[in-house]
Amino acid sequence: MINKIRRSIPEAVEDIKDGATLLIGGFGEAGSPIELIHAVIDQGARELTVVNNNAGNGQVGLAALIAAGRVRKVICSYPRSSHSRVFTELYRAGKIELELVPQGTLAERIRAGGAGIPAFYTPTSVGTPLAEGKEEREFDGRRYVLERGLRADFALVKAERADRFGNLAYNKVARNFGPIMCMAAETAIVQVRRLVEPGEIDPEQVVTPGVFVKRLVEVPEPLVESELVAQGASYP
Amino acid sequence: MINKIRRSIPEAVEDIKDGATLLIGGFGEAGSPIELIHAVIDQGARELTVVNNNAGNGQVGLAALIAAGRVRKVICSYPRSSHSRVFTELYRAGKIELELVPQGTLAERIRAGGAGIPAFYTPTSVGTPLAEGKEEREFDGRRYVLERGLRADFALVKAERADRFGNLAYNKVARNFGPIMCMAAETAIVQVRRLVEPGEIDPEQVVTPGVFVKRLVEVPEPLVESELVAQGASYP
Amino acid sequence: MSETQAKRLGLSRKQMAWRAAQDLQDGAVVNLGIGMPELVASYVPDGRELLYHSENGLLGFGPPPPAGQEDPELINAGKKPVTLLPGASFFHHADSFAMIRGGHIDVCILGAMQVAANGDIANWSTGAADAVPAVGGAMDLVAGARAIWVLSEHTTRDGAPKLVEQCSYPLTGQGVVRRIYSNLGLIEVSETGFRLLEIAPGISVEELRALTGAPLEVPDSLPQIDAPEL
Amino acid sequence: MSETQAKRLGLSRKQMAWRAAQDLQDGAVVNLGIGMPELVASYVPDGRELLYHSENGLLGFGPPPPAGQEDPELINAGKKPVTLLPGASFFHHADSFAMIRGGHIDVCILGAMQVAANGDIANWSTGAADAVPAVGGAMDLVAGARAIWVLSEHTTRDGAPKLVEQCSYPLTGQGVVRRIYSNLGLIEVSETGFRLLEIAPGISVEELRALTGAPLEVPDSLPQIDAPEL
Repeated sequence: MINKIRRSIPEAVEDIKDGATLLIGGFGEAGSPIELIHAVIDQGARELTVVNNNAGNGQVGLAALIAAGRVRKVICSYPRSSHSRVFTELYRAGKIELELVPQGTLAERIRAGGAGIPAFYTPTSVGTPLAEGKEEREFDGRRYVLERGLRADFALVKAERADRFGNLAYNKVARNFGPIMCMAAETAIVQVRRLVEPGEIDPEQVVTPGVFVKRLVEVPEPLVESELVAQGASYP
Repeated sequence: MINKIRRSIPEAVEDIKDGATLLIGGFGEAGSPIELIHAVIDQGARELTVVNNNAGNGQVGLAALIAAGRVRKVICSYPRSSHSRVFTELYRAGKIELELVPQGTLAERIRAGGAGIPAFYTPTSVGTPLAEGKEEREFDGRRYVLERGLRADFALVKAERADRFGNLAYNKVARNFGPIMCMAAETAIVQVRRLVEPGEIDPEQVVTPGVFVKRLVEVPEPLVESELVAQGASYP
Repeated sequence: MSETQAKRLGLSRKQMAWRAAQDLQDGAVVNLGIGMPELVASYVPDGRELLYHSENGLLGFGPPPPAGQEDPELINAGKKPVTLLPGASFFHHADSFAMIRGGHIDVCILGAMQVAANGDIANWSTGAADAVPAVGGAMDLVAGARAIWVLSEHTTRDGAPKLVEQCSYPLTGQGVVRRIYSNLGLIEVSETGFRLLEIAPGISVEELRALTGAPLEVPDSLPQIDAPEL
Repeated sequence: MSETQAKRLGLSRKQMAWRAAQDLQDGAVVNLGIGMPELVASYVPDGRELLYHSENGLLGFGPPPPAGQEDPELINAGKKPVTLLPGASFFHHADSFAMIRGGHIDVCILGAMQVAANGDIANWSTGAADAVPAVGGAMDLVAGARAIWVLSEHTTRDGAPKLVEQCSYPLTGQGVVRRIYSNLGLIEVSETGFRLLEIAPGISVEELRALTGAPLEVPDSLPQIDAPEL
């Protein structure tokens, strides 16, 4: 029987090793898999490369993982945090590496990685500092740069509903990077608000087919990052 | 007010000109926009380039368009028709051009066209006759060929439900090429079984956001291609 | 008259947004950058229906919800709460940028630090050595939207021109800006450089030229922007 | 014994499908090619749950519906009617091939015209000048699925070997085949070429070698395929 449901959050992330690359879902707090990130902090993996649109907020979730010194490199489009100096201070101190990628290129690189496309050309960033060192090429009179597909060892993603096959439905804009990150990871780990029986998610409404998901864990009442930040909470 | 609904099928296709490139949805009969295709036959455009997975069945729909001598070139993965000799005969007589593309490369080329990606590398077809003349390149020790994004003047697509904004939901595997063809056409023309009020399609369940669709026409009871083929029907 | 008021020339920020809003056609698919561009939505003439796109996977959103009804999973690219209008849709990030890059967004209105006479735009980085660089979706938007309009003060806080011969800040994109809606006028970026289309009340062409860092073509007949009090 | 029966060596088609089915692990995501590979689904051992993928945008389908209950919009890649199992999902063609190309399909079982000792496969074209070429999804499947298994008669109808040193037909993919389930045996494609893993009943190694167009490594201990009567 296919059953991707894990009994606990720690069990779902236990084999993330030092040096792993993690795709972490979320745009701002929407879709941020905060419980999974905290479990990675507890679990102890170091020297991580993290792919996320941002660099975390306050002192919880991704910002806490960075503050704990576990992240060697961040690949993201907008590493300015709200209510957080964590990334900025480590970056200025030369203690964390940054690969800055335009947001749409980041999304497309992840989607390409998941789709078996090793590289593609895009008009984004042509003629800018972010195109430096990249191959440039003209198609039909317009200039493009070559970008590489991006894959990772793990994805940490938050979804709304899932069945034991790993079929996912999301909530509103919390969908953001979730579907493509599940595609691009060797092991996609998903925290869901509600586990449902197979068939309860209409086959027409499955956003991420289960084939892209390896592990599920139910988190019925996930922490709300903005509330934690407003309270000045920190993790651990 | 945004209202993409056209009053009649002929009106929806009236400006398709000689020499136009058409993306035509459907995999076999599922999703084939047969009423729109018949309207193109009536309308008279010639020298068309048609992109479809197949080359039509029987003597209706795409096969009828080809039989009517309107198609200069077919871009497809599997131009063997069931119950139809139309394409085969024209091809052998040198009267129609064929660009044979692996099915997944065809889908990815259309998706790339719609996403503003002019070209990408894929492992599909490496070392085969279909890679001949294509640029080959190695990434991380594996060989890939360069393929170009594909765009078109028009897409003809069949969907299940739509609202006046052009938001679409499909029926089962009739979805197939519809969403990506809508993305890749200057003008996507969609026949839908049922027009609904905005909001009736849950925002979570919109498969093709309206931004990709230009025109809609309601066809409540579309012809069933396999029935027509079984009856030996022909168009016009 | 307070010092602040005395310093301000031409249109108010709201009037600038109003002027840009007049040019958004019925049915347009629009992406409004974070900050002043967001004001534009408030001034679209009645009877025009626009579709607003947000990079984080949302099309067809409406104004912010009443206080207390915010949903942390219904936010725009500026991470501010929004509402849904009938006909809205959600999609993932790669699809969202496929819309942008694939030319499916009619107009994107952005702020800018500098715009050059050839349409180059700089709006993401001062290039300062100690700054943490951050780009977001700006480069994708300028490369992909069908029309890029800049909504910006005509000069920096220090009075330096933002419309320049050549950008000194790192570029966001090359040759992409079509129009600039500033507090002093409406400027088109043409094949030959900046071209004034309309001028704000209370400003002379000479004053405007003095505050512009590149040559400005001025037509014989120059309409004045007739904005309401805002 | 009729002439047809007399000519058939080793396993029946159903027994071949049965043998391949035994190797599909619980939980595998499987794409079955059109024709004989479709038979495999009928012989998966009880207690194993597999997910079947179809190129036309369907995951988790089940057996054909009873006559009269076919739905022309619920078909597989072979354009035959199927049913939905709980946990099924629909997706568009680019996503479907992203699954394939991105390595998300565990096993793909295909027919073949020829398989070479280096794993090359030819299964889409005879290269005949007057044939209309048609490839479908075969090249994507062989390039993308994690494991490619071939289910095929050991020889052509004329008795020519299908397992060869080098394919003479146009290739579908290079170095991709891992296993061949034929009517005569189970053959692995190893670094050094064909390697016999199991042999069909009633066949000797010598006979099998004679019907194979490339060297065949044979282990000291060679199990016989113990298929049920099918």
